[in-house]
Amino acid sequence: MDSLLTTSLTLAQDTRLEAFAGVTLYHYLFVSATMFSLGVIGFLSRRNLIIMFLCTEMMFQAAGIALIAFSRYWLNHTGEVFVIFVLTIAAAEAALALALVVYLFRRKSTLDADAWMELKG
Amino acid sequence: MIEKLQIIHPEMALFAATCIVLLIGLSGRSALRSACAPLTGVALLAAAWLGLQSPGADSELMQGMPFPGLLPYAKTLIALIGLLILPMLAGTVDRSYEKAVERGEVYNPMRSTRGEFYAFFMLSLIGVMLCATADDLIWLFLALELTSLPTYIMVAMSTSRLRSQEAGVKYFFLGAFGAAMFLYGFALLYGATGSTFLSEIREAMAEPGGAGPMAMLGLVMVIVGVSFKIAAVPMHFYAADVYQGAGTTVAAFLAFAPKAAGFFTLLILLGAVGWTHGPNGDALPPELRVILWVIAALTMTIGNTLALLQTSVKRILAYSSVAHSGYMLVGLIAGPGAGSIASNGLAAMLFYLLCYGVMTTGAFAAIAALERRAADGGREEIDSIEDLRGLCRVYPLVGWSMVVCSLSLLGLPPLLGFFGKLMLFTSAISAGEIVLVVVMGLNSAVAAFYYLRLAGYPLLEQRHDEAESPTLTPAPGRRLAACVAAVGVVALVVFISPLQRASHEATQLTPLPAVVEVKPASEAEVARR
Amino acid sequence: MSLWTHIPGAFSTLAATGVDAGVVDIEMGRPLFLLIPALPALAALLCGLYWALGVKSKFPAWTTVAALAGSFAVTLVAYFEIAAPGLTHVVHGFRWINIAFGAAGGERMLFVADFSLYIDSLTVLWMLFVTGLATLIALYASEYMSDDVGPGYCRFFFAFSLFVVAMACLVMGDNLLMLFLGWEGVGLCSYLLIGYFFKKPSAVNAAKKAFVMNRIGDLGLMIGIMLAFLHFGSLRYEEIFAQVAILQQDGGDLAWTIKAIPYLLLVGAIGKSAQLPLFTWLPDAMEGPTPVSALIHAATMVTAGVYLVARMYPIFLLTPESLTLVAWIGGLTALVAATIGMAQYDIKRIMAYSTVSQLGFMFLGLGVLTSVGAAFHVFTHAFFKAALFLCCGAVMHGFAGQLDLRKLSGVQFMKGWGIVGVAMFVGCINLAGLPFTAGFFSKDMILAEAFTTPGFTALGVIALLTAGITAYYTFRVYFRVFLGPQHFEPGDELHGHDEHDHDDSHGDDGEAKTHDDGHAHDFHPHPPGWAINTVLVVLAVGSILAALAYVFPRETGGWVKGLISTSSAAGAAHHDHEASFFGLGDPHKVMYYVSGVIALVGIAIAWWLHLAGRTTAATSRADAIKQKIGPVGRWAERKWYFDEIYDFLFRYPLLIFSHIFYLFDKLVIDGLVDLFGRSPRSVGAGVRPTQSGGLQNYAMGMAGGLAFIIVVAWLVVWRMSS
Amino acid sequence: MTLLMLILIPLLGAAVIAFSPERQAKWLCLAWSLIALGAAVYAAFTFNWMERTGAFQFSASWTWIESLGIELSLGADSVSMLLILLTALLAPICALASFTAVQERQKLYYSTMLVLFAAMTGVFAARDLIFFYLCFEFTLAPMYVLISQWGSSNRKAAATKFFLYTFTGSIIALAGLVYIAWKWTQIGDGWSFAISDLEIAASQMSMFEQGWVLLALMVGFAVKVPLFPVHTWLPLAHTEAPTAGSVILAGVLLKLGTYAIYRFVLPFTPLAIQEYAPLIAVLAIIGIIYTGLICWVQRDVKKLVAYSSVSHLGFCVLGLMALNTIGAAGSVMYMVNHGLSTGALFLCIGMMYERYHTRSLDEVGGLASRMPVWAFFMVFFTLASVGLPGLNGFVGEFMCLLGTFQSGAVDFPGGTTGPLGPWYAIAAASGMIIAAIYLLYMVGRIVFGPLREPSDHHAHPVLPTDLNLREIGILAPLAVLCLGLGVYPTPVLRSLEAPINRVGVIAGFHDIEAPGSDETAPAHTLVLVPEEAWP
Repeated sequence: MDSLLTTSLTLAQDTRLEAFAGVTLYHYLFVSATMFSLGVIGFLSRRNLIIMFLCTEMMFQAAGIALIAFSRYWLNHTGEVFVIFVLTIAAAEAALALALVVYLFRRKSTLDADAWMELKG
Repeated sequence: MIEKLQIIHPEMALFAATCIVLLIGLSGRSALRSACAPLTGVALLAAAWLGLQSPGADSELMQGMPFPGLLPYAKTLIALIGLLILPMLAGTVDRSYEKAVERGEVYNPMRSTRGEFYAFFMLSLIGVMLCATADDLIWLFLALELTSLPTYIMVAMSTSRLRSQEAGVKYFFLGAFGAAMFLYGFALLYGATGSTFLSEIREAMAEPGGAGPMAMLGLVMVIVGVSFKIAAVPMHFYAADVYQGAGTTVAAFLAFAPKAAGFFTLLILLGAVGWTHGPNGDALPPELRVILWVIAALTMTIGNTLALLQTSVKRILAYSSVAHSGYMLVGLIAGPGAGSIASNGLAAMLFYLLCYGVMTTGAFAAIAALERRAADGGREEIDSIEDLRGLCRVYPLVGWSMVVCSLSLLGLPPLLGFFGKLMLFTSAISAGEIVLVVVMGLNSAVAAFYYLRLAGYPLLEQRHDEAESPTLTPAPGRRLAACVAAVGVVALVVFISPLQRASHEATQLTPLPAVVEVKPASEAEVARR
Repeated sequence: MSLWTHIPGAFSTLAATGVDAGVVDIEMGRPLFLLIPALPALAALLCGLYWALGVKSKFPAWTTVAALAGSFAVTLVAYFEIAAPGLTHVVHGFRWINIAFGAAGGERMLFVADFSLYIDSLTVLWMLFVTGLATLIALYASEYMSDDVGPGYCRFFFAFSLFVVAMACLVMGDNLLMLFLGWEGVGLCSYLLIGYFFKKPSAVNAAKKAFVMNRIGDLGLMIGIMLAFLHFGSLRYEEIFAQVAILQQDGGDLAWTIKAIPYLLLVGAIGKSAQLPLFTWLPDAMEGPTPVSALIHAATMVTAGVYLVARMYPIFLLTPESLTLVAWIGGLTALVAATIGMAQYDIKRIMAYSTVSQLGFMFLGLGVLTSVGAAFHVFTHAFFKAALFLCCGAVMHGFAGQLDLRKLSGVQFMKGWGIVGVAMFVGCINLAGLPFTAGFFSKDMILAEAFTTPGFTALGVIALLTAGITAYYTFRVYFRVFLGPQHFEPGDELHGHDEHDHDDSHGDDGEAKTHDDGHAHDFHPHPPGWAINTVLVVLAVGSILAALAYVFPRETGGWVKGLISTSSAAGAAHHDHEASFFGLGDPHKVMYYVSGVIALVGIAIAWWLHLAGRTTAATSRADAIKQKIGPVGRWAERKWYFDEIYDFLFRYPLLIFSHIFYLFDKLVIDGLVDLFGRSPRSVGAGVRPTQSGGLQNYAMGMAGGLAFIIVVAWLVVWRMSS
Repeated sequence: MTLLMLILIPLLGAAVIAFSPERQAKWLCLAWSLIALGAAVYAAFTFNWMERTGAFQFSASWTWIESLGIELSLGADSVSMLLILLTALLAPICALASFTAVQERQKLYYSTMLVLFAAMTGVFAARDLIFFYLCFEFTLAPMYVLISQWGSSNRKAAATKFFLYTFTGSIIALAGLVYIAWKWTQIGDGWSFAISDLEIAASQMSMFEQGWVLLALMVGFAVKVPLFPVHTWLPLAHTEAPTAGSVILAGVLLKLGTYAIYRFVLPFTPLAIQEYAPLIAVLAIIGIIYTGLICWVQRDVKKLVAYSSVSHLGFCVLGLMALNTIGAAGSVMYMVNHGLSTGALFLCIGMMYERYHTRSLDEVGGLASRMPVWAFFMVFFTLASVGLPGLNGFVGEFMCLLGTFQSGAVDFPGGTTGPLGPWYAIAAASGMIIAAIYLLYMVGRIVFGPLREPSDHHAHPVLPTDLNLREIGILAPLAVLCLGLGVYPTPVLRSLEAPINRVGVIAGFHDIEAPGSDETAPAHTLVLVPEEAWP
């Protein structure tokens, strides 16, 4: 595994994509990690439930990016398959989330996450 | 290929029932609608029976799985605990609506949620079973999500009060947050090993240097992410709020199903890493061991200490659920041991899961069986510990069930919980985790305080005001569940040996060729079987 | 019949040490002698039964008298069979405490403390006067306690009989543990009888004080017993004496353990015999009924200390320094108690201090190696002091509890009091040591020995001085109470009557009611009846006749000497005192004159101060002297503040410690426990803010937790790699 | 089977009571406890007290949890049998003592009590560590119920403290016990919790391990005893408990701790105990003196007796720490004796409390003139507690002290090996004086002195002023036993030799040879056998 992190193996095995020749696994992982972190930060800082949910989606997709990158790195399709399932789940969650949000909005007429603080202690 | 489906026969049975229940839940005939629960029961029974028939360690199909013998135990356990929870569910949703219909209101399928509720219940159980069945990270991910997603809805719909919605929103959002964590961990794990097949991951890890930083980071993230399912530190925050907000019956379900899913996940994943590291070659890799150690210790301590301060029974049980996760982690840390049953921490964990399932379901069922006058004049489920006063005298069955289950949760011999803890003790001491055992012991003592309250209020206190005191709900199934659980807590003591043997067989780790040399004792043990 | 068989040799300890039979020839005694303790035990049982059945007659008294008389008769048999021929017999009763253990050497040993009797002349001597006096005093008490007929009467005689049982165990036990059984048993009976009037707080306190102070002594005794066992591997006299005999023959350095034994036993003896510094309980013990004071606190129980030293004399003789200590303790106690006795007004207390003082004489005698003198003094003292107490009791009984010598006068010549007066006189001359009385001879033996033993002259002087003081205060009582103008004031209590349970006493006394509000004008003293008079006569005659025991039989140098010389206390035989005393010839003869003169001088002073020209009961010439010497008299009256000093030194500090400990226990120890118990709650309360209910706060916690755990994992990796 | 019956009879009784009418509960409880007592007496008569190898009798074993090596294994030597008899004796006494005192929820009360007695019997009969522990721990629950349901004003806190304190301690002890069992897996075949196996396993432990195991075990058992400084739960629990609860607590429950020390600490940590016995002994001695003095300043008579229990049990632990036969035998005697005399004292206090509703020494006093029969018993049992020779307390106390005294004095004929010595005994013996001070203080105030009754005192609606026949019937057997054991303890002591020898050989009391089996002795009780035939 050290080799993975120490050699700057080019992901763009296909030399036709010259534009990506310098792009390594690292870059993808970096993007992925950044997205994940942004998702976390967004989740923690935004008040609106919908936006918070979108942030979790962003975290999911960060994982998706990493999966695709690894898939390419390992030259198998497992990661890509995984991503498809992730997308499916994300869609399911989105449906659930929106249903829930609508339901909540009906009850309290607000989407502020801090409106729900009755239970504590 | 078709014979491979044997592995998921129980799931298939449940899924078929799910589809039917979804349909008949919409039926205009109330008799048909009310068949949802019995049908679910039949399906669970079938699943339990099929679970017993699942391919075991001797089956061709299971070769290559880390725990080839896991399926029969896991699936039967899940189905049976589901069967125990099922009677409680009656009346959780639609009760008032069904009454209205009886009074003559025109039935509107769009308003009925009964079918969905039972369907979600079964779907979630399917998810748990699939977790135990998984041989692939993708499968595992899907199974975990399948476990969780229905429960989000169950929580939100369990009562019509705002609290349930609050619980739902917290549970869902934090759940998604946690799911993202373990998903990312899966991605890293895949990245480190190049495969999502657990058997291949296992081989990769067993190679020298296989368990590198990225794999470890991935595992750590998975562990933390899955901690959400088992309500362990640092992902335990939601537990109390959600349990309290959710209807009691759903809370009971939450206390068991996601936890079981989480522990099966951890079992399988850590099985892929193997307890072949450490200085003596009989432990997890040190970094994993240490973080699990920290998580276990903190989980017990925080769960128990927070429970001390509560007056809401559901919150107490929620924090107790947190604490029990900590106990079970001890078994996971101890690992499979050197062959004998009592040294097998994984078996101890699975056995404890069984004990915990029975005990906690009993306790939840006892409080679910009661209701009191709400502020708005209707009836609501009880929550405050004050409502338990003098229960044994008024409703002896419910009261004594509460007492017995609380004492068992406390770990008082000769009840079931004690033997669960004892096996954790023996395995942890075999693994040399003496400090952890002491921490666990002290935590049990701390926990004794609030369990004593839970047992003492029904048995020893007196009711203040008869008019304001809780009465039984019209759903007899809840009483039944409580009694069955209480009887189980007492009676299963007789069957501890076969149960532990089963859990031992379920946790036989397939040795890796490379590992064999490190663990001669284990090899000898396996060879003898 | 196995119970009656002698202990087979295999069972006794230390068969391996090869000790032969020892200095005395020991045989199996007849089981008959077990009746000596058994008869009183039966009586005690019966009295208990009477109590349970609610007997309201003098049945308990007659039962007790009969049993004790039987006991006395058996003792007489023992005298003729065993003591008179100078034999030693062991009678095996039953196995009390037996257990086998492995000694350090590896052999299997048996710890034996059986209920067996060791009967030699010393034992018999003691038991003769114990059972004899007990019989007489029980007879006396049958009348004295007659106001209490009913539950109290049963209780009294129960304890009385039990006392004799315990005393028999003490004196006749064949091992130290049985001695301890009796030792504590007499302490118990003393406790019960001092506290007989249990409604009086002073009686209850006195009883408690007696028991506790005795326990202090008992502690020493117990440690001594354990040390003896450690050293000798046995508690049986037979074996101890055999080993001591060997040690004596071998000479050489003694182990510290054996040197410490006599001192520890002495502590026990001091407690029981009310010697310095543990004497303060005895005067307070006068709260008990007078027969009790006579029997227990004058004649018998308090001499147990003397008995212990005499019985274990061989061990004391191994460490002569211990005997020096015995002598000094005895001499000083004698003096201190006598000085206090001079200043008291309560006649029973005077007698109590005189008892302490006389016990001091006995210790002195033991210390200066005249165990014969000590034993003889015990013997004579038992008679005359019993007589004195019983006379005081008769007075007290007759004058409604009046004991203040300033409020009684001329009793001798009141109607019906003649016998009491005469008996009192006989007792007084004995105590004062008037020539040719028994007390005179026995005291002389000790005095002479004190003067002639090198290094003890100072003690001799002290003792002589004490003898003078004794004569003074003895006759002070006699002159004030029995002679002079006739006058009396009744006491403020009628003993017994106020002890009746008011709830169930409606039936039995119209008479008592008149007594209750009785004042001097309608009070008539009631003189003693036949039982009291009989007993007083017997005792007075006995006191006089006891002098004969000094002389006859001639061949053994007196009866007591003959008895002692065949017992283990015969240690003094080794000691040859000087044939000359200040160049005046046989010291005993010299001492006759010296002490006779001293006694007469004391009596004369008493006459001058308390009788000559006295016209009232309350005042005398002595008062002027008391005025002159100022506070000293008051100090003496207040017992030289011993009680206060003890309270200050021991009781209050202990009490303060107790309070401190209790506070410490509640606050610190239990506080720590509670703190510990609350700490989980505090942790919970500390963690609780994290459960704020805010969704994003939770998410923050989760993300932070993830980060934390990653850091932990990284730290582990980093630590492993470095 | 006999022992199993002894455990099952009370349990069955409890079940019967649970399903019978409330009014019959007390009679049923009495009947069942008498049956249990009868069975125990029968067992005592068939028991061979003369067994010279210290072997366990009535041994029976049923496989229970094979996977953990746990068996339902029973057996008794004379130490166990004595304590079982004590337990069985106290059962009817406690039942009778509650006839008028307990009016509420009688079914629960009497069945709880019988369950408790079953559990306590189980502790003494267990030959399997887990079965022992199971009974040991389970006693907490019924006792908790007894205290917190029928106790005095502060009962909840007291019961909780009792439960949590002892539970905490014993769970640590469990860790130690499991560690020894694990040690067995290293030398034996698989897991076993049979005590006989673990005695072997324990000998394989290093000094270091034994030290820690000793600590763990003592944490658990010292709390139960209770040893200074972990005693504070006891005065509270005693004060708040109902009379029968106090009797059980003092009579048997505390003995579970000392019994466990005797049965487990000594044989399981033979090296460490030699090393640390002085330390434990010092704690015991501090407890004797310190709590003794505390007794002296109590105003609540029950609390006074409760503290005195702490003080007394110090002797018991001290005797065990002497690590020689006399000390251990004395300690066992002390367990029985303390159970009888202190239990009886609590009964007396309970009878007074029932009539006066106060236990304060400031409010009542001089009751001898009101209740002479009661006063007799009170004084009698106080004297037994004080350790008056001729009564039972003395035998145990003296032997504990003597054992301590001779322990380690190897140069003397009466000495044995051992870690203590005369100074320990002398320090502890000062407790004799203190006991006299505080117990006579108590008697002096409450029994003797001028009559004091609470101003609002009314006659009890049912009970007479003095004791009734039932109450006398409760106390009289105890008094007879106190006297009997004080006057003729030898048969009991002789029967203790062999089991103590057995433990001693394992625990390395070096004063003991291996018990010989060649000594032939006639069967059955010593009392019935001529003395010549005694070993």
